[in-house]
Amino acid sequence: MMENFMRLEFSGLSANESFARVAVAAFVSQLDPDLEELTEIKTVVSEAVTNAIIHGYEGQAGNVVVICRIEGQTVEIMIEDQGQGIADIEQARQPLFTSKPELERSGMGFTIMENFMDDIEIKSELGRGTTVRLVKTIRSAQVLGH
Amino acid sequence: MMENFMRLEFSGLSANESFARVAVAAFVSQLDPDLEELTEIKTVVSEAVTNAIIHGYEGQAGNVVVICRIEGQTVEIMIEDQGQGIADIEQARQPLFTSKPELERSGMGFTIMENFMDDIEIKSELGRGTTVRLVKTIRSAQVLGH
Amino acid sequence: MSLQVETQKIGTTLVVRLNGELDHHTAELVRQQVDQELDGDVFKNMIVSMERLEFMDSSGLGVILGRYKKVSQHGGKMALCAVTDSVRKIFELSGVLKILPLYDSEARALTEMGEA
Amino acid sequence: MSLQVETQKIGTTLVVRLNGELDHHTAELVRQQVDQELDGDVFKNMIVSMERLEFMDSSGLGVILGRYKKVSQHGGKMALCAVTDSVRKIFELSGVLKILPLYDSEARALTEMGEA
Ligand SMILES: Nc1ncnc2c1ncn2[C@@H]1O[C@H](COP(=O)(O)OP(=O)(O)O)[C@@H](O)[C@H]1O
Ligand SMILES: Nc1ncnc2c1ncn2[C@@H]1O[C@H](COP(=O)(O)OP(=O)(O)O)[C@@H](O)[C@H]1O
Repeated sequence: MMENFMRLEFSGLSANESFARVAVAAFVSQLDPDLEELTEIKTVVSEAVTNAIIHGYEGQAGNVVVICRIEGQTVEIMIEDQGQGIADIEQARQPLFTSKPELERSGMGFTIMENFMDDIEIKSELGRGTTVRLVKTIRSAQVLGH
Repeated sequence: MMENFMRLEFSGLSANESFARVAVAAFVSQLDPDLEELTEIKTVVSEAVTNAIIHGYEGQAGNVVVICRIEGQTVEIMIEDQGQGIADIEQARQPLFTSKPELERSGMGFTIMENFMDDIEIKSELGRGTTVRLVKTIRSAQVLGH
Repeated sequence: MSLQVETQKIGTTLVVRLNGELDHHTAELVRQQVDQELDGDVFKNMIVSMERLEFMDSSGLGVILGRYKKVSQHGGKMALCAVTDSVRKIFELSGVLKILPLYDSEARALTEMGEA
Repeated sequence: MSLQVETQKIGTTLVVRLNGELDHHTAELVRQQVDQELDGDVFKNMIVSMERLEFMDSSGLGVILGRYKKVSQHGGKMALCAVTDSVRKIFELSGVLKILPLYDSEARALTEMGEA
């Protein structure tokens, strides 16, 4: 069974959103995901990292951490910030809910994460930060019997 | 002036050599390097990460750390392991010197790093590990006046 | 930059072609370039063509909905065309396809807008 | 896997075509597959064709030099062909081009080996 680990920490700059997607996709590619699975993973990483930058740090300096663990065909991705935190997680998860409509946020970030991954867990503490844990089992390689 | 930072830590598995190259290349791509510069950076990351895995950890478990800092058009890359360390750095830097000829190592890793980067610094302590610091200024974007 | 934004005026319709990756970082580009066109000229309708859009997340959705508000405030219509499967999924999840028509091609969208 | 290794027997020459990325991780593949051919059959010469090799580092150099030793121990010749600029630079730095001829194309290498 394959086991692998990586931890990525970077400045909370919007230029790093694409970098984070590419890095996670390169790490996960050892599980032979198909293009759809890979795009889904890139999308959710983009959502959570963007949230850390916009909502967590609100334009202030701060680092974002992305941790990936592979066990067998399953990848666990954690995205962490030490920013504002979320007051009401229930509300934040509602489709179309956003606290920053003035920034033209769509409020669909968490809904996309829920839909594209098998599992999502959100931990947050006001003033201390937020951790989003996402889990997905890559099925394409299994079908091919790798 | 652009400033950016990332720190990547991962299991010292050979499958992560290509992951490390891709991640660093994605990070550096914000400086608009040309294809040659990007290939040179990928190559030196591959050399240093492979050395950490083969010579540093010698097949034992251990994490490799890659730190990148961008300042203006210059990128600084540090590759660290907490493995064996190098007894004689002078000797290790000689072209074609390798301590593992039985593994068909070519002994060209450090020579390639020296040639592809502007600057190289090696720090090592026996039994504690090795840090290779590589620096390169990306010139292509400057020429175009970005 | 990882996104190119191309705009073309066809009759009273502004065609916006997106090439590359649309996320929070590049959304600003779309906002600026499209709003400059919308504010400077009297367009009625808008078509967003995504044939060469390789990646889009919910920040892309936000910037497109923002333009939709502007266009509809002035009584115009907006349409999307030529999206990839993963981008379509994001539009579907958000319910956007209930208010914005999606066409297979730019030509088809132009016809439907009455520009061809 | 990020490297494909294709082998073909042409006369007494083994042609090895590398497609993808050759590093420490994938070098093992080349070693196994080529040695299996070399040990199982009586080849005299070997051509390594790198037209579709997108990446190579010094681990790739090591595995190629290792095959060169095997081939020359049996009195055979070895040649490289169709390398990209960055791969050529690595061969140049190592001085390998003083002992291994480099040809533009596989066809040319085959002619020089006396196989065409
Ligand atoms: N990392 C975070 N730190 C603080 N608040 C967050 C974070 N992530 C999400 N939120 C809150 O949850 C809300 C919903 O997030 P999301 O569904 O991604 O939509 P959007 O980013 O478009 O607002 C955000 O508007 C914000 O209030
Ligand atoms: N991270 C490291 N830890 C311990 N020893 C190292 C490390 N990197 C390099 N060395 C030593 O330096 C030598 C030369 O390295 P290099 O030029 O990359 O050639 P090669 O990897 O082919 O042996 C190695 O053979 C090894 O003895």
